[in-house]
Amino acid sequence: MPGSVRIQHEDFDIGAEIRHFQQSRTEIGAVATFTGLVRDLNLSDKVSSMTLEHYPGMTEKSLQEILEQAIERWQLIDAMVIHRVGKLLPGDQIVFVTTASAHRGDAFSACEFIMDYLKTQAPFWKKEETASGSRWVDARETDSDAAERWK
Amino acid sequence: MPGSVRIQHEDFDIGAEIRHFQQSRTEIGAVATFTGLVRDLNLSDKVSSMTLEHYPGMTEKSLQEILEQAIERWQLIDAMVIHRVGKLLPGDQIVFVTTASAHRGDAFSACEFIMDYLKTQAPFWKKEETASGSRWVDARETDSDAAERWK
Amino acid sequence: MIRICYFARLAEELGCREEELDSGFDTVRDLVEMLKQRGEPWQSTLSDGKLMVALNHTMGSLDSQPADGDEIAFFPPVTGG
Amino acid sequence: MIRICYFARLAEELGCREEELDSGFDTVRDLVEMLKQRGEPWQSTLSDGKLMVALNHTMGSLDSQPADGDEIAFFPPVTGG
Repeated sequence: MPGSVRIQHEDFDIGAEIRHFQQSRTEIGAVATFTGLVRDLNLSDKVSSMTLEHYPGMTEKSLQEILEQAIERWQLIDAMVIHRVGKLLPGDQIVFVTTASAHRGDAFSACEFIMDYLKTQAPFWKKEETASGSRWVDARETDSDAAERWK
Repeated sequence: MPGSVRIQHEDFDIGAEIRHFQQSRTEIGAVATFTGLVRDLNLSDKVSSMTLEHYPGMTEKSLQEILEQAIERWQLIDAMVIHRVGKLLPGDQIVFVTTASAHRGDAFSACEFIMDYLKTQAPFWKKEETASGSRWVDARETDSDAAERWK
Repeated sequence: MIRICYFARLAEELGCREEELDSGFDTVRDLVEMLKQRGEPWQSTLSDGKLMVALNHTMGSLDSQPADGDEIAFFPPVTGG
Repeated sequence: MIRICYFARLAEELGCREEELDSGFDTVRDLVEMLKQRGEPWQSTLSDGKLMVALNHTMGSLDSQPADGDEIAFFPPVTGG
Protein backbone atom coordinates (compact mmCIF):
# COMPACT_ATOMS: atom_id res chain seq x y z
CA MET A 1 0.00 0.00 0.00
CA PRO A 2 1.65 3.27 -1.04
CA GLY A 3 1.40 6.36 1.14
CA SER A 4 3.49 7.03 4.22
CA VAL A 5 2.96 9.23 7.25
CA ARG A 6 5.52 10.45 9.77
CA ILE A 7 4.92 12.50 12.90
CA GLN A 8 8.15 13.69 14.48
CA HIS A 9 9.83 16.32 16.64
CA GLU A 10 12.97 16.51 14.49
CA ASP A 11 13.38 18.67 11.41
CA PHE A 12 13.47 16.95 8.02
CA ASP A 13 15.64 17.31 4.92
CA ILE A 14 13.35 17.93 1.96
CA GLY A 15 16.08 17.11 -0.55
CA ALA A 16 16.74 13.70 1.00
CA GLU A 17 13.02 13.00 1.29
CA ILE A 18 12.30 13.85 -2.34
CA ARG A 19 15.34 11.94 -3.58
CA HIS A 20 14.21 8.84 -1.70
CA PHE A 21 10.62 9.34 -2.86
CA GLN A 22 11.48 9.67 -6.57
CA GLN A 23 14.29 7.20 -6.92
CA SER A 24 14.21 4.24 -9.28
CA ARG A 25 10.60 4.72 -10.23
CA THR A 26 10.76 5.88 -13.82
CA GLU A 27 7.00 5.72 -14.28
CA ILE A 28 6.83 8.97 -12.24
CA GLY A 29 6.54 12.04 -14.49
CA ALA A 30 5.46 14.65 -11.95
CA VAL A 31 6.22 15.35 -8.31
CA ALA A 32 4.46 18.13 -6.41
CA THR A 33 5.45 19.19 -2.92
CA PHE A 34 4.20 21.58 -0.29
CA THR A 35 6.14 22.82 2.71
CA GLY A 36 4.51 24.82 5.49
CA LEU A 37 6.78 27.08 7.55
CA VAL A 38 6.37 29.03 10.79
CA ARG A 39 5.87 32.67 9.86
CA ASP A 40 7.14 35.41 12.15
CA LEU A 41 4.03 37.50 11.72
CA ASN A 42 0.55 36.42 12.63
CA LEU A 43 -2.30 38.76 13.45
CA SER A 44 0.37 41.48 13.63
CA ASP A 45 2.01 40.24 16.86
CA LYS A 46 5.56 38.98 16.68
CA VAL A 47 5.55 35.22 17.17
CA SER A 48 8.70 34.13 19.04
CA SER A 49 7.88 30.41 18.96
CA MET A 50 5.06 27.94 18.43
CA THR A 51 4.15 24.63 20.02
CA LEU A 52 2.28 21.92 18.15
CA GLU A 53 0.19 19.45 20.13
CA HIS A 54 -1.38 16.40 18.50
CA TYR A 55 -3.48 13.33 19.26
CA PRO A 56 -1.08 10.37 19.00
CA GLY A 57 -2.70 7.45 17.22
CA MET A 58 -5.53 9.41 15.67
CA THR A 59 -3.12 11.75 13.86
CA GLU A 60 -1.40 8.92 12.00
CA LYS A 61 -4.72 7.21 11.25
CA SER A 62 -6.42 10.33 9.87
CA LEU A 63 -3.42 11.27 7.71
CA GLN A 64 -3.15 7.74 6.34
CA GLU A 65 -6.84 7.88 5.41
CA ILE A 66 -6.38 11.25 3.68
CA LEU A 67 -3.48 9.82 1.65
CA GLU A 68 -5.47 6.74 0.66
CA GLN A 69 -8.36 8.90 -0.51
CA ALA A 70 -5.96 11.04 -2.58
CA ILE A 71 -4.16 8.05 -4.06
CA GLU A 72 -7.43 6.52 -5.19
CA ARG A 73 -9.00 9.71 -6.49
CA TRP A 74 -5.99 10.80 -8.58
CA GLN A 75 -4.33 7.43 -9.24
CA LEU A 76 -1.13 8.56 -7.59
CA ILE A 77 1.98 6.44 -7.72
CA ASP A 78 2.82 7.49 -4.16
CA ALA A 79 2.21 10.18 -1.54
CA MET A 80 3.85 11.16 1.74
CA VAL A 81 3.19 13.44 4.70
CA ILE A 82 5.67 14.51 7.36
CA HIS A 83 4.31 16.66 10.20
CA ARG A 84 6.31 18.02 13.10
CA VAL A 85 5.09 18.39 16.68
CA GLY A 86 6.59 20.15 19.69
CA LYS A 87 8.28 23.54 19.82
CA LEU A 88 9.09 25.35 16.56
CA LEU A 89 10.71 28.69 15.74
CA PRO A 90 9.98 31.21 12.94
CA GLY A 91 11.31 29.85 9.64
CA ASP A 92 11.07 26.24 10.87
CA GLN A 93 9.44 23.65 8.66
CA ILE A 94 6.10 22.38 10.05
CA VAL A 95 4.66 20.12 7.40
CA PHE A 96 5.77 18.51 4.14
CA VAL A 97 3.46 16.84 1.63
CA THR A 98 4.55 15.25 -1.62
CA THR A 99 2.67 13.44 -4.36
CA ALA A 100 3.93 11.53 -7.38
CA SER A 101 1.98 10.79 -10.53
CA ALA A 102 2.44 10.20 -14.24
CA HIS A 103 0.99 13.67 -14.96
CA ARG A 104 1.27 17.06 -13.31
CA GLY A 105 -2.43 17.86 -12.96
CA ASP A 106 -2.95 14.83 -10.72
CA ALA A 107 0.13 15.56 -8.63
CA PHE A 108 -0.88 19.21 -8.06
CA SER A 109 -4.54 18.51 -7.24
CA ALA A 110 -3.76 15.66 -4.87
CA CYS A 111 -1.12 17.68 -3.02
CA GLU A 112 -3.50 20.59 -2.50
CA PHE A 113 -6.33 18.23 -1.49
CA ILE A 114 -4.14 16.56 1.12
CA MET A 115 -3.16 19.93 2.63
CA ASP A 116 -6.76 21.19 2.66
CA TYR A 117 -7.96 18.05 4.43
CA LEU A 118 -5.02 17.97 6.80
CA LYS A 119 -5.86 21.55 7.84
CA THR A 120 -9.43 20.63 8.82
CA GLN A 121 -9.36 16.91 9.69
CA ALA A 122 -5.99 16.02 11.25
CA PRO A 123 -5.83 16.51 15.04
CA PHE A 124 -3.04 19.07 15.46
CA TRP A 125 -3.28 22.28 17.46
CA LYS A 126 -0.95 25.27 17.33
CA LYS A 127 -0.12 27.49 20.26
CA GLU A 128 1.82 30.67 19.57
CA GLU A 129 4.19 32.26 22.03
CA THR A 130 4.58 36.04 21.70
CA ALA A 131 6.10 38.75 23.88
CA SER A 132 2.64 39.29 25.40
CA GLY A 133 2.04 35.62 26.33
CA SER A 134 0.82 32.50 24.63
CA ARG A 135 -2.42 31.79 22.81
CA TRP A 136 -4.05 28.94 20.94
CA VAL A 137 -4.40 29.64 17.23
CA ASP A 138 -8.02 29.81 16.04
CA ALA A 139 -9.16 27.69 13.12
CA ARG A 140 -9.68 29.73 9.98
CA GLU A 141 -12.92 29.82 8.02
CA THR A 142 -10.88 29.87 4.77
CA ASP A 143 -9.50 26.44 5.63
CA SER A 144 -12.99 24.94 5.94
CA ASP A 145 -13.94 26.55 2.64
CA ALA A 146 -10.82 25.14 0.99
CA ALA A 147 -11.66 21.62 2.19
CA GLU A 148 -15.31 21.95 1.13
CA ARG A 149 -14.53 22.41 -2.54
CA TRP A 150 -13.24 18.82 -2.91
CA LYS A 151 -16.60 17.30 -1.97
CA MET B 1 12.87 42.13 -8.66
CA PRO B 2 12.20 38.64 -7.27
CA GLY B 3 11.98 35.64 -9.57
CA SER B 4 14.93 33.77 -11.01
CA VAL B 5 15.35 31.60 -14.09
CA ARG B 6 18.10 29.12 -14.87
CA ILE B 7 18.58 27.09 -18.04
CA GLN B 8 21.30 24.47 -17.69
CA HIS B 9 22.63 21.14 -18.88
CA GLU B 10 23.59 19.94 -15.38
CA ASP B 11 21.27 18.23 -12.93
CA PHE B 12 20.13 20.19 -9.88
CA ASP B 13 19.78 19.36 -6.18
CA ILE B 14 16.21 20.15 -5.15
CA GLY B 15 17.09 20.10 -1.45
CA ALA B 16 19.85 22.69 -1.86
CA GLU B 17 17.64 24.83 -4.10
CA ILE B 18 14.73 24.84 -1.65
CA ARG B 19 17.00 25.47 1.32
CA HIS B 20 18.54 28.47 -0.42
CA PHE B 21 15.12 29.67 -1.57
CA GLN B 22 13.50 29.51 1.90
CA GLN B 23 16.34 30.62 4.07
CA SER B 24 16.19 33.64 6.35
CA ARG B 25 12.86 34.83 5.03
CA THR B 26 10.48 34.22 7.91
CA GLU B 27 7.59 35.98 6.16
CA ILE B 28 7.27 32.86 4.00
CA GLY B 29 4.54 30.52 5.26
CA ALA B 30 4.09 28.27 2.23
CA VAL B 31 6.40 26.84 -0.41
CA ALA B 32 5.05 24.80 -3.32
CA THR B 33 7.28 22.96 -5.76
CA PHE B 34 6.89 20.97 -8.92
CA THR B 35 9.46 18.65 -10.45
CA GLY B 36 9.05 17.14 -13.90
CA LEU B 37 10.89 13.90 -14.65
CA VAL B 38 11.61 11.87 -17.78
CA ARG B 39 9.22 8.92 -17.83
CA ASP B 40 10.31 5.63 -19.36
CA LEU B 41 6.98 5.05 -21.06
CA ASN B 42 5.44 7.33 -23.63
CA LEU B 43 2.93 6.29 -26.27
CA SER B 44 3.83 2.71 -25.31
CA ASP B 45 7.35 2.76 -26.83
CA LYS B 46 10.29 2.47 -24.49
CA VAL B 47 12.11 5.80 -24.35
CA SER B 48 15.84 5.23 -23.94
CA SER B 49 16.75 8.93 -23.81
CA MET B 50 15.43 12.39 -24.62
CA THR B 51 17.04 15.54 -25.97
CA LEU B 52 15.76 19.00 -25.11
CA GLU B 53 16.39 21.82 -27.56
CA HIS B 54 15.62 25.44 -26.67
CA TYR B 55 15.81 28.98 -28.06
CA PRO B 56 18.59 30.69 -26.11
CA GLY B 57 17.65 34.22 -25.13
CA MET B 58 13.92 33.83 -25.72
CA THR B 59 13.67 30.97 -23.23
CA GLU B 60 15.02 33.05 -20.36
CA LYS B 61 12.92 36.07 -21.36
CA SER B 62 9.65 34.14 -21.64
CA LEU B 63 10.18 32.34 -18.32
CA GLN B 64 11.07 35.59 -16.56
CA GLU B 65 7.85 37.12 -17.89
CA ILE B 66 5.81 34.12 -16.70
CA LEU B 67 7.34 34.49 -13.20
CA GLU B 68 6.62 38.21 -13.10
CA GLN B 69 3.00 37.61 -14.06
CA ALA B 70 2.67 34.98 -11.33
CA ILE B 71 4.36 37.13 -8.69
CA GLU B 72 2.02 40.01 -9.40
CA ARG B 73 -1.16 37.94 -9.67
CA TRP B 74 -0.64 35.99 -6.42
CA GLN B 75 1.57 38.42 -4.49
CA LEU B 76 4.34 35.88 -4.21
CA ILE B 77 7.39 36.53 -2.07
CA ASP B 78 9.55 34.76 -4.64
CA ALA B 79 9.47 32.23 -7.48
CA MET B 80 12.09 30.24 -9.35
CA VAL B 81 12.34 28.05 -12.45
CA ILE B 82 15.17 25.71 -13.38
CA HIS B 83 14.90 23.95 -16.75
CA ARG B 84 17.41 21.53 -18.19
CA VAL B 85 18.41 21.21 -21.86
CA GLY B 86 20.44 18.61 -23.73
CA LYS B 87 20.33 14.83 -23.33
CA LEU B 88 18.32 13.30 -20.46
CA LEU B 89 17.64 9.74 -19.34
CA PRO B 90 14.51 8.13 -17.82
CA GLY B 91 14.17 9.24 -14.18
CA ASP B 92 16.18 12.44 -14.83
CA GLN B 93 14.82 15.73 -13.58
CA ILE B 94 13.75 18.07 -16.41
CA VAL B 95 12.16 21.06 -14.74
CA PHE B 96 11.79 22.48 -11.24
CA VAL B 97 9.41 25.28 -10.26
CA THR B 98 9.02 26.70 -6.78
CA THR B 99 6.88 29.49 -5.37
CA ALA B 100 6.86 31.10 -1.93
CA SER B 101 3.99 32.98 -0.37
CA ALA B 102 2.49 33.82 3.00
CA HIS B 103 -0.39 31.41 2.30
CA ARG B 104 -0.67 28.00 0.66
CA GLY B 105 -3.46 28.77 -1.82
CA ASP B 106 -1.31 31.42 -3.53
CA ALA B 107 1.78 29.20 -3.59
CA PHE B 108 -0.14 26.27 -5.12
CA SER B 109 -2.01 28.28 -7.76
CA ALA B 110 1.06 30.23 -8.86
CA CYS B 111 3.16 27.06 -9.15
CA GLU B 112 0.54 25.36 -11.31
CA PHE B 113 0.06 28.51 -13.41
CA ILE B 114 3.80 28.74 -14.08
CA MET B 115 3.95 25.10 -15.20
CA ASP B 116 0.88 25.45 -17.44
CA TYR B 117 2.31 28.54 -19.13
CA LEU B 118 5.78 27.08 -19.40
CA LYS B 119 4.28 24.07 -21.21
CA THR B 120 2.65 26.23 -23.89
CA GLN B 121 4.73 29.44 -24.06
CA ALA B 122 8.38 28.65 -23.31
CA PRO B 123 10.43 27.64 -26.38
CA PHE B 124 11.62 24.13 -25.50
CA TRP B 125 11.25 21.06 -27.70
CA LYS B 126 11.62 17.42 -26.73
CA LYS B 127 12.94 14.70 -28.97
CA GLU B 128 12.64 11.11 -27.76
CA GLU B 129 15.08 8.39 -28.66
CA THR B 130 13.63 4.85 -28.70
CA ALA B 131 14.84 1.51 -30.02
CA SER B 132 12.98 2.25 -33.27
CA GLY B 133 14.56 5.69 -33.85
CA SER B 134 14.02 9.23 -32.69
CA ARG B 135 10.95 11.44 -32.92
CA TRP B 136 9.90 14.93 -31.91
CA VAL B 137 7.28 14.94 -29.18
CA ASP B 138 3.95 16.42 -30.24
CA ALA B 139 2.35 19.20 -28.22
CA ARG B 140 -0.61 17.97 -26.19
CA GLU B 141 -4.07 19.47 -26.42
CA THR B 142 -4.46 19.02 -22.65
CA ASP B 143 -1.58 21.44 -22.11
CA SER B 144 -3.29 24.18 -24.13
CA ASP B 145 -6.49 23.55 -22.19
CA ALA B 146 -4.58 23.79 -18.89
CA ALA B 147 -3.09 27.15 -19.86
CA GLU B 148 -6.43 28.48 -21.10
CA ARG B 149 -8.13 28.24 -17.71
CA TRP B 150 -5.92 31.01 -16.22
CA LYS B 151 -7.18 33.63 -18.71
CA MET C 1 -15.45 1.65 31.09
CA ILE C 2 -14.82 4.36 28.52
CA ARG C 3 -11.68 6.47 28.26
CA ILE C 4 -12.15 10.20 27.67
CA CYS C 5 -9.37 12.44 26.29
CA TYR C 6 -9.21 16.23 26.08
CA PHE C 7 -6.79 18.19 23.91
CA ALA C 8 -5.30 21.64 23.43
CA ARG C 9 -7.35 24.57 24.74
CA LEU C 10 -9.93 22.15 26.21
CA ALA C 11 -7.35 20.24 28.25
CA GLU C 12 -5.99 23.51 29.62
CA GLU C 13 -9.36 24.98 30.47
CA LEU C 14 -10.59 21.79 32.13
CA GLY C 15 -7.28 21.03 33.83
CA CYS C 16 -7.75 17.45 32.65
CA ARG C 17 -6.21 15.47 29.80
CA GLU C 18 -7.69 12.04 30.37
CA GLU C 19 -10.14 10.21 32.59
CA GLU C 20 -12.06 6.96 32.73
CA LEU C 21 -15.78 6.69 33.36
CA ASP C 22 -18.27 3.87 33.63
CA SER C 23 -19.95 3.43 30.29
CA GLY C 24 -23.70 3.65 30.00
CA PHE C 25 -24.31 6.63 27.73
CA ASP C 26 -26.57 6.18 24.73
CA THR C 27 -24.88 9.00 22.84
CA VAL C 28 -21.92 11.35 23.14
CA ARG C 29 -24.49 14.09 23.72
CA ASP C 30 -25.62 12.34 26.93
CA LEU C 31 -22.00 12.09 28.06
CA VAL C 32 -21.44 15.82 27.42
CA GLU C 33 -24.59 16.71 29.38
CA MET C 34 -23.35 14.68 32.35
CA LEU C 35 -19.90 16.32 32.20
CA LYS C 36 -21.45 19.81 32.06
CA GLN C 37 -23.27 19.09 35.30
CA ARG C 38 -19.91 19.20 37.04
CA GLY C 39 -20.30 23.01 36.83
CA GLU C 40 -17.56 25.41 35.74
CA PRO C 41 -15.31 25.22 33.82
CA TRP C 42 -17.00 22.13 32.32
CA GLN C 43 -20.30 23.87 31.73
CA SER C 44 -18.88 26.69 29.56
CA THR C 45 -16.04 24.82 27.91
CA LEU C 46 -18.20 21.93 26.68
CA SER C 47 -20.92 24.32 25.46
CA ASP C 48 -18.69 25.53 22.64
CA GLY C 49 -20.65 24.97 19.41
CA LYS C 50 -17.41 24.17 17.60
CA LEU C 51 -16.49 21.27 19.91
CA MET C 52 -15.13 18.35 17.90
CA VAL C 53 -15.56 14.69 18.86
CA ALA C 54 -13.63 11.56 17.89
CA LEU C 55 -14.54 7.95 18.67
CA ASN C 56 -11.65 5.47 18.61
CA HIS C 57 -9.52 7.82 16.50
CA THR C 58 -12.24 8.56 13.93
CA MET C 59 -14.16 11.82 13.70
CA GLY C 60 -17.62 11.50 15.23
CA SER C 61 -20.44 13.71 16.41
CA LEU C 62 -22.69 14.27 19.43
CA ASP C 63 -24.94 11.56 17.96
CA SER C 64 -22.20 8.92 18.01
CA GLN C 65 -22.92 5.97 20.31
CA PRO C 66 -20.05 5.02 22.60
CA ALA C 67 -19.61 1.37 23.61
CA ASP C 68 -17.74 -0.21 26.49
CA GLY C 69 -13.98 0.07 25.94
CA ASP C 70 -14.22 3.01 23.55
CA GLU C 71 -11.93 6.01 23.54
CA ILE C 72 -13.80 9.28 23.17
CA ALA C 73 -11.90 12.51 22.53
CA PHE C 74 -13.03 16.13 22.73
CA PHE C 75 -11.07 18.95 21.14
CA PRO C 76 -11.37 22.37 19.48
CA PRO C 77 -11.21 22.80 15.68
CA VAL C 78 -7.85 21.59 14.41
CA THR C 79 -5.11 24.03 13.35
CA GLY C 80 -2.19 22.00 12.06
CA GLY C 81 -0.26 22.24 8.82
CA MET D 1 18.66 42.89 -42.81
CA ILE D 2 16.55 40.52 -40.74
CA ARG D 3 17.78 37.37 -39.06
CA ILE D 4 15.58 34.27 -39.34
CA CYS D 5 15.89 31.30 -36.99
CA TYR D 6 14.32 27.83 -37.26
CA PHE D 7 14.03 25.35 -34.41
CA ALA D 8 13.42 21.68 -33.66
CA ARG D 9 11.47 19.73 -36.29
CA LEU D 10 11.44 22.78 -38.58
CA ALA D 11 15.21 23.18 -38.53
CA GLU D 12 15.63 19.49 -39.36
CA GLU D 13 13.09 19.43 -42.15
CA LEU D 14 14.44 22.61 -43.75
CA GLY D 15 18.08 21.70 -43.18
CA CYS D 16 18.56 25.28 -41.98
CA ARG D 17 18.89 26.79 -38.50
CA GLU D 18 19.54 30.42 -39.31
CA GLU D 19 19.78 32.80 -42.25
CA GLU D 20 19.83 36.51 -42.99
CA LEU D 21 17.61 38.20 -45.55
CA ASP D 22 17.13 41.74 -46.79
CA SER D 23 14.25 43.27 -44.90
CA GLY D 24 11.29 44.66 -46.80
CA PHE D 25 8.36 42.50 -45.69
CA ASP D 26 5.25 44.24 -44.44
CA THR D 27 4.23 41.24 -42.34
CA VAL D 28 5.56 37.88 -41.27
CA ARG D 29 2.91 36.40 -43.58
CA ASP D 30 4.62 38.01 -46.58
CA LEU D 31 7.94 36.59 -45.44
CA VAL D 32 6.46 33.10 -45.11
CA GLU D 33 4.93 33.32 -48.59
CA MET D 34 8.32 34.28 -50.06
CA LEU D 35 10.03 31.38 -48.24
CA LYS D 36 7.41 28.90 -49.47
CA GLN D 37 8.21 29.89 -53.06
CA ARG D 38 11.56 28.16 -52.61
CA GLY D 39 9.60 24.92 -53.18
CA GLU D 40 9.96 21.75 -51.08
CA PRO D 41 10.60 21.24 -48.21
CA TRP D 42 9.79 24.94 -47.52
CA GLN D 43 6.37 24.81 -49.12
CA SER D 44 5.02 21.96 -46.94
CA THR D 45 6.90 22.68 -43.75
CA LEU D 46 5.85 26.33 -43.54
CA SER D 47 2.23 25.47 -44.41
CA ASP D 48 1.73 23.83 -41.02
CA GLY D 49 -1.23 25.57 -39.40
CA LYS D 50 0.41 25.19 -35.99
CA LEU D 51 3.56 27.11 -36.98
CA MET D 52 4.60 29.45 -34.16
CA VAL D 53 6.35 32.81 -34.68
CA ALA D 54 8.47 34.95 -32.37
CA LEU D 55 9.74 38.48 -33.02
CA ASN D 56 12.78 39.52 -31.01
CA HIS D 57 12.18 36.80 -28.41
CA THR D 58 8.49 37.58 -27.94
CA MET D 59 5.63 35.46 -29.28
CA GLY D 60 4.14 37.00 -32.42
CA SER D 61 1.86 36.00 -35.28
CA LEU D 62 1.71 36.04 -39.07
CA ASP D 63 0.39 39.59 -38.77
CA SER D 64 3.48 40.84 -36.89
CA GLN D 65 5.46 43.50 -38.77
CA PRO D 66 9.20 42.87 -38.91
CA ALA D 67 11.57 45.85 -38.98
CA ASP D 68 15.19 46.12 -40.09
CA GLY D 69 17.48 44.40 -37.56
CA ASP D 70 14.75 42.17 -36.14
CA GLU D 71 15.16 38.51 -35.27
CA ILE D 72 12.26 36.38 -36.46
CA ALA D 73 11.93 32.77 -35.32
CA PHE D 74 9.74 29.95 -36.63
CA PHE D 75 9.10 26.81 -34.63
CA PRO D 76 6.55 24.06 -33.91
CA PRO D 77 4.34 24.10 -30.78
CA VAL D 78 6.55 23.97 -27.69
CA THR D 79 6.89 20.77 -25.64
CA GLY D 80 9.11 21.57 -22.65
CA GLY D 81 8.57 21.00 -18.95
